[in-house]
Amino acid sequence: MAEQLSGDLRLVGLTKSFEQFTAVQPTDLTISQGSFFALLGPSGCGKTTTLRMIAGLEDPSGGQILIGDKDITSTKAYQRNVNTVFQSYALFPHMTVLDNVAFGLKRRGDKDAKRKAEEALELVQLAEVGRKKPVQLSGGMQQRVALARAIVNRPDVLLLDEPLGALDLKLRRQMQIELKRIQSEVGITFVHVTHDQEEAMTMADTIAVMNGGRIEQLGDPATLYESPRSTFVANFLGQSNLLRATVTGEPGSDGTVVVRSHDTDLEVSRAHLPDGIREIFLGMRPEKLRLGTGGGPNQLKGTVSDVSFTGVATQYLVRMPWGRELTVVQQNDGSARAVVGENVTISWAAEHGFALDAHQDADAGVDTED
Amino acid sequence: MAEQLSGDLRLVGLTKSFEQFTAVQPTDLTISQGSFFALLGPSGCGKTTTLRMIAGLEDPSGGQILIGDKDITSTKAYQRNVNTVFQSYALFPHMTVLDNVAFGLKRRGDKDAKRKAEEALELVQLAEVGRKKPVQLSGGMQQRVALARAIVNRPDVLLLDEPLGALDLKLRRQMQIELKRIQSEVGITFVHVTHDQEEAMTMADTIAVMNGGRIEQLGDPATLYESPRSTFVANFLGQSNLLRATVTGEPGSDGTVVVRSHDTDLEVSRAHLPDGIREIFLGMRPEKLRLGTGGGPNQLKGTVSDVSFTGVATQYLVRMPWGRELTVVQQNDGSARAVVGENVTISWAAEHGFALDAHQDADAGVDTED
Amino acid sequence: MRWVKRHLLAFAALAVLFYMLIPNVVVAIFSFNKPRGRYNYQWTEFSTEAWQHPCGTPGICESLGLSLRIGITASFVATVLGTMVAFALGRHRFRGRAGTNLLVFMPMATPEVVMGSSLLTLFVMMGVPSGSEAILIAHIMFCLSFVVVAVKARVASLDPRLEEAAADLGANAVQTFLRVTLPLAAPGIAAGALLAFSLSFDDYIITNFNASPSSITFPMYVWGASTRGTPVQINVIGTIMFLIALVVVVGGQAYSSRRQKAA
Amino acid sequence: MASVTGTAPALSTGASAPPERRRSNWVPYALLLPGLLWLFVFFVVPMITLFSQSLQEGSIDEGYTFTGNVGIYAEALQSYFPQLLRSIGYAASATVLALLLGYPLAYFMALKAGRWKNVLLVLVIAPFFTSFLIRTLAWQTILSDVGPVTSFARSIGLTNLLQAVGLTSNDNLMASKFAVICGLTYNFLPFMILPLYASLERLDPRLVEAAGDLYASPAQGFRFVTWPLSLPGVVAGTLLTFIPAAGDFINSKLLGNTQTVMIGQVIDAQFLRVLNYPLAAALSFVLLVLILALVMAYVRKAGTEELV
Amino acid sequence: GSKGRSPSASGGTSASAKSAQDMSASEKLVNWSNWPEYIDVDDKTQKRPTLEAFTKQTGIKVNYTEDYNDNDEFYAKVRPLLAAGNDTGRDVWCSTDWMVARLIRQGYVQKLDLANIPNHGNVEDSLKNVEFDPGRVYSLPWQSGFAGIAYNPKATGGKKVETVDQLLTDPSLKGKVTLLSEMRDSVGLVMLAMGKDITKFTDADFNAAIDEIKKAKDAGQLRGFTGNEYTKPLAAGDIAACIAWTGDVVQLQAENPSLGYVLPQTGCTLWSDNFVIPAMAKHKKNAETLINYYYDPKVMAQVVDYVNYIAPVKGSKEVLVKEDPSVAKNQLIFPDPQTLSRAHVFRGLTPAEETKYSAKWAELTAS
Ligand SMILES: Nc1ncnc2c1ncn2[C@@H]1O[C@H](COP(=O)(O)OP(=O)(O)OP(=O)(O)O)[C@@H](O)[C@H]1O
Ligand SMILES: Nc1ncnc2c1ncn2[C@@H]1O[C@H](COP(=O)(O)OP(=O)(O)OP(=O)(O)O)[C@@H](O)[C@H]1O
Ligand SMILES: NCCCCNCCCN
Ligand SMILES: [Mg+2]
Ligand SMILES: [Mg+2]
Repeated sequence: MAEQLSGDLRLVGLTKSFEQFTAVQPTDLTISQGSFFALLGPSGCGKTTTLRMIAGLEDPSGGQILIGDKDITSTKAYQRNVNTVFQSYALFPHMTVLDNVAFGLKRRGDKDAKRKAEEALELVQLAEVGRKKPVQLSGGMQQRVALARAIVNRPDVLLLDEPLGALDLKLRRQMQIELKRIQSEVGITFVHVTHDQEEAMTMADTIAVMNGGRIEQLGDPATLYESPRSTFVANFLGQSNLLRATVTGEPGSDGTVVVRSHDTDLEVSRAHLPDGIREIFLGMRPEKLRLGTGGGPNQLKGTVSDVSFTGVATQYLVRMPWGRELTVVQQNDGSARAVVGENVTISWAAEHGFALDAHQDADAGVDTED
Repeated sequence: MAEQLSGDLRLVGLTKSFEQFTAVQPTDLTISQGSFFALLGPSGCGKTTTLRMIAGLEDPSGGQILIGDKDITSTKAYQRNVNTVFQSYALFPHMTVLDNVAFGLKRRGDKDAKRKAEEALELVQLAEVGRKKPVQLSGGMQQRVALARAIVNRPDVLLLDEPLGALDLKLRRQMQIELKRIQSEVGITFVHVTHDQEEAMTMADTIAVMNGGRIEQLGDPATLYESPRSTFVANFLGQSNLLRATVTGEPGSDGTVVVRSHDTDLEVSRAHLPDGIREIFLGMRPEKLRLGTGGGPNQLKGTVSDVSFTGVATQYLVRMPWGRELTVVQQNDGSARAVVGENVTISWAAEHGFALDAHQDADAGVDTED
Repeated sequence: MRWVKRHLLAFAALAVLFYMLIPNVVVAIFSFNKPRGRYNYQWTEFSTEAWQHPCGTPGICESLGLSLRIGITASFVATVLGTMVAFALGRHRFRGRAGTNLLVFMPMATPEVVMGSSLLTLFVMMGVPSGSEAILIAHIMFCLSFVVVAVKARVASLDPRLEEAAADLGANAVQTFLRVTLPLAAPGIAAGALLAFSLSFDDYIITNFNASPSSITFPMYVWGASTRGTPVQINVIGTIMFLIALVVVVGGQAYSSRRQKAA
Repeated sequence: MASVTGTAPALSTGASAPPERRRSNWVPYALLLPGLLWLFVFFVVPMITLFSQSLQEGSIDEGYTFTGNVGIYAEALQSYFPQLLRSIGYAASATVLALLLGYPLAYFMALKAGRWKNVLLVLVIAPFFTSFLIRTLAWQTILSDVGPVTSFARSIGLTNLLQAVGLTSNDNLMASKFAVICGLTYNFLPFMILPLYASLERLDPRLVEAAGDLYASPAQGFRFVTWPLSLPGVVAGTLLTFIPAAGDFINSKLLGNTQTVMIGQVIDAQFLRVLNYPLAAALSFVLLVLILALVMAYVRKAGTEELV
Repeated sequence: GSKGRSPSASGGTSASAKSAQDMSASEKLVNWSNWPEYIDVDDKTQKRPTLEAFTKQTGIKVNYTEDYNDNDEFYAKVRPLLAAGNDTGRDVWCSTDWMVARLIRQGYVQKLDLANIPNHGNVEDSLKNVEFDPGRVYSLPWQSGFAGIAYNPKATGGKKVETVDQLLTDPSLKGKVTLLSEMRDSVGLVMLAMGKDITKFTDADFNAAIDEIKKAKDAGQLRGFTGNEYTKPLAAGDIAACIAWTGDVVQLQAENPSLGYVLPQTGCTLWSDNFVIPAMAKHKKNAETLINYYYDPKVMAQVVDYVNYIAPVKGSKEVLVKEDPSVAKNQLIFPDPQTLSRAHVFRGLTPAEETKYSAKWAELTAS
């Protein structure tokens, strides 16, 4: 049991159905050893279920789970070299923090459990609270204890189920940094579930966006953000402005294609346009839009309907003549600000637009609440 | 009781001590009628205590509370024309949503309670759940019920104690927009407690930053953000880079003063330098710093030690020759990105720096956890 | 075999439940017996005679009536007094908490024989005659502690912020109590009252110490009858009470779950 | 009715002190007054009377006079030590048995029964309403020497086994140690199950999963997580079973023989047959103090501070 | 009660019983406590014919309660009330001889107004002048009977049980024997079996008998000491053999003819249970009317025909010879001199003896 049969984590056709309902569609996925992998998606999309199958807390309805070459599909939870940081922390309330952390080691008969547990607490900077009970700690501290309790076992894979979900923004940012640090120090595979896209983007090497039990898109954060392949990903991972448009021209020599939207000709990179599609959504990220004409060949005119200051940046809503509002984010770097009611021109570069098949719901992934 | 003696909310020397401990230092504050006021500060700084005194749930140890000209200091909670949206929602679990909302009106013998409650539920877009029990609603819906339950009474002042604290990021942003909308529709005074600075900045007309029972600074969001008057405010409200520096020159004709930090001459607007102080912290907001020389007269060289992509922007940590890291945020507007290990120059405009008295803790407000 | 192993716990649980219910089953079966002699210990013949005349034995329904009256009165008074104490303990800080807790706990830690006999000594000394008043006093006394404990558990878990919310919404102290506190504590109070009733209705030992010939409660009647041969009617009434309890409890459950689900 | 289980936290671990209220300070006292007065007049005063009774001497015919005769306690202990010991022994056995039987049922109800939960709960509570005398008399019928149960026990050799281990004295089941302990177990089982159920129902199943995730086998998960977290229920249940069982005499009277007499039976007889009031009172106090001492020691050991 | 004195105080010898205002005229009611299975019952209707007839005849309703299961137990129940000078709620009950002696001594029972009991002269001559109540001033017998040995062959495996020795030592009866908690019957039978004379025994004789019983108890021979509640388990077979009262067993034999009953060769006890009227009884006159009613030989015959005890009323045998000859012939009900010679009356005890012996007996039976 103690042998470290480490290797990539592989899910092969993994699926899970509850009575009437399929929570996880057959999924194939390889997560390379030592990487930080994030699973992102709206509530109920099957993230926790996937994690629980990997941990052995839920029996898959089909498919296999492998670590390296070893098939662990039918191994019992307590025999798997996988640990979980639960969203609820699930710290044992009747044990001290130290006993919580030493729990896994003791179950494996590790003679050195206490010392190792103390080291793990040091790693999460909680050496001094070992004697306390979990209730005596703040949420952030509890979260770190849960982390230490999992990490101390040096599992092949560490599963983190929204471990920061209950923390407030400031503490959350701090913990994100800490998690990254710990991952790079101990070098085990992290599978991190969250529905905070910013968290996923700052932390993960690879992100999988899940929707309705399927992985909708997989890739590194920047690729996913800059080139979403569905309206769902475009809306769920950050904000997007989507304009309905029709491809009117052929690719030009500069690698751009002309599309027509609301009686305006706009350009989009050929590379960002899926083949053989004429009806598209033209998408632009808010921070790619410029107020003014300096941004590129694409220009739209509108009226500022809302300005909101967020410190680092200011967010503008600009109403288009056809009624829809576009969101523009502009860094507060000292450049001039627009005011509500002002008529402005919005512009962007052709390579910053992306095109999506228009045969889907433009609002998918916008509102994640049901 | 039903008369609407509306007016500004005024706290005069309001203070609260618990046995050994003063939770709220004597505080003077005027919140003008119909404004959206945010109370911001770290955990334990006295925000809830202040709110509870205004609501009448806590007896002040000293001072007065007035609405308009009426002194309500010794009025009982149930006699005040003030309502609260509790952080925990505190919905009555044994009543339907509609009964919850109608509760306050019924206590005042309003004949029209039911109709008004239904209207209030419509306002928060929950008309269809009136018959349900609170447990059957999601967190976001419960929060809106709590809001409706308070608003329906048309109080002079509405107190909101971290009403969004328990929501996840996406839902939170949605609710912020809704709150703003409601406030502008009903036009009553909102006093909103939060420790999410971004929330405070996007929503409030005026922000008060509290620290250790005192209001440390008061003003509109942009002023507070751009011109913090203490390291605490600088660090708590957004991020700041603070450099220890000494004023070496006299104000130049262009309105700037030269200061020296780590053997480099830097410029700062005269307007941003408090009088008569020579030892200062020179502060710059991360988004005001540019990678490259284009940003202004102030230039520092360093090495990129970390790059993190957040979608809208990228955050760089740049290590200075003297070891400290500066944070730079750059909008992902298509401009070139730096990579880890790259030697870069950081520059910023003189008017974007602010100077603080160096006789304080540079890290005050950075870590809000105790 | 694996199936058996997987359901081992269920089997164990059902076996225990069987153990708990078997006497009731036997009582119910023998309620349809038609004993040959005066003793109902051996199955002889099926008959619904006792069911048709549940009061067909002298004294039985009088004693049942007395037990019900005492049970209802005692549980009512104990519930009122106990709820007040529980509110004080669960909602207030005051000097003498520990002493109060101890005073409430002691009757639960005192064997019934001791309680019954000490009360008898006191009543005799004070010239309180034995009889239903004495029984009532005793029942209220020992039910009180159980009510306190049941209600206190509930009251302590109430969120005090709900009461603040009520005040914030313009409810004065009385309204807050009636509209918020009381309804929220109601399940605990109901549980306490139910427990008190069942304890009072079922008590033999303490009752026996303080009863007079004109105050034969149902358990005393059963005891007396057992020395001479229990009439079938006792089984009938035992079974009826069991069924009533099932209906009351199931009904309560259904009611509260329907309220919870309320469209 | 899940709420009956409210008794559970009852004797359980320290509920945090309630928040300070802004009410005037007389309110709690006003709330306490009627209830505590009742308890004082009808519990404390009789206890004092009883205690004074134990220190009197005389005879039923001549009357009793207070002499401060503490010797009676020595006499009580000396004469009835075996019965005292036996009561504790039977009560302890019944408590352990009730725990062993009650735990699986409570566990099943709380965590595995799903929608059957309420039905089971009802079935546990409903027998309360059939007089427990009737039910104990039913045991007489069930275990009757000439009944099918005893015949069956004989045929599978159970009676021989019970006789061999000294739980019965002949080839019957009734009128034996065995029958008394079974009766006690049966009678107080609901008092064990309800608090256990209440504490197990509060158990977060995710903690058990977490233990499995941390390499604890199901047995270890129970040993290190489920069991310790259900301790408040175990403590409350064992107290609610042990205390009344130790003072009970109905079971030993109806199901036992002359070798199984418990202390409650002695006290009952001394009060209600023999009329040796001082001895009866002294025995009552010995029993009370013994139970209190055991409860205190147990509660301290189990780490529960606030009793109620 | 005065300080330091128990509520039980009072007593002393020959106190006189207090009487309450007699409500007999206004409340046509009498409260009678009696032993179980001690009155005639119509097995079909569960009604009590002689009682109903009494009510019809006199208009006096009878609250008949079978709560007298054992002398000591019943005494303990009423004593606190009597001692405090309270009404016991009963107007009349039937106590065994020695208990009547105690009640008279304590002043807890009232003198009968014989003017209200014209039939009192019907009492059997042998019972007219008893040691504890010379001239029957306080009491009149209700029924007499023997204590002998009963057994259920179903439970003994067909074996007869005819001696006290068998009861106490036969291993095949281990744990299936009960004795009576009534000291005079149990100890009496054992002393007789040991060859002692229970009309004039000594401390040593008494102690020897106690030791004998204790030995049996410690050996696990005894299932229990019972009041009148032995009847059901005896009939069911849960008790194999026991000391029992005649009438009870004769009644049981009607349903279980196989039940055995013997008056041991070594001797048996003879006793009577007697009507007494307690102090403070509210319906004394009605009680006396009731006693008078039962002292009518025809009524008594009807009772005896059912309960099968020995009638204390002259002329009842004659009635039964006509109506139910089988009963009239039963030696247990109308014993001939030969049977009677086997029966003995436990001698009266001085208060000191009574205290001493009861304590010993209690220590044995109540633990
Ligand atoms: N035991 C179960 N029985 C039936 N359905 C279940 C069960 N567990 C989960 N589901 C369903 O499976 C779906 C996926 O659930 P899962 O918990 O994996 O979602 P999630 O992505 O983790 O959501 P969240 O972000 O809210 O935690 C949901 O629709 C849920 O209702
Ligand atoms: N009833 C009380 N008795 C003693 N101290 C109290 C009491 N209530 C609050 N305090 C203390 O007063 C201080 C301010 O508390 P308060 O609840 O107002 O903080 P806050 O700003 O709302 O914090 P948070 O953001 O965590 O809600 C804290 O140090 C707290 O411990
Ligand atoms: N079933 C009536 C029994 C009456 C017995 N009387 C007891 C006399 C004791 N010597
Ligand atoms: Mg989840
Ligand atoms: Mg607060």
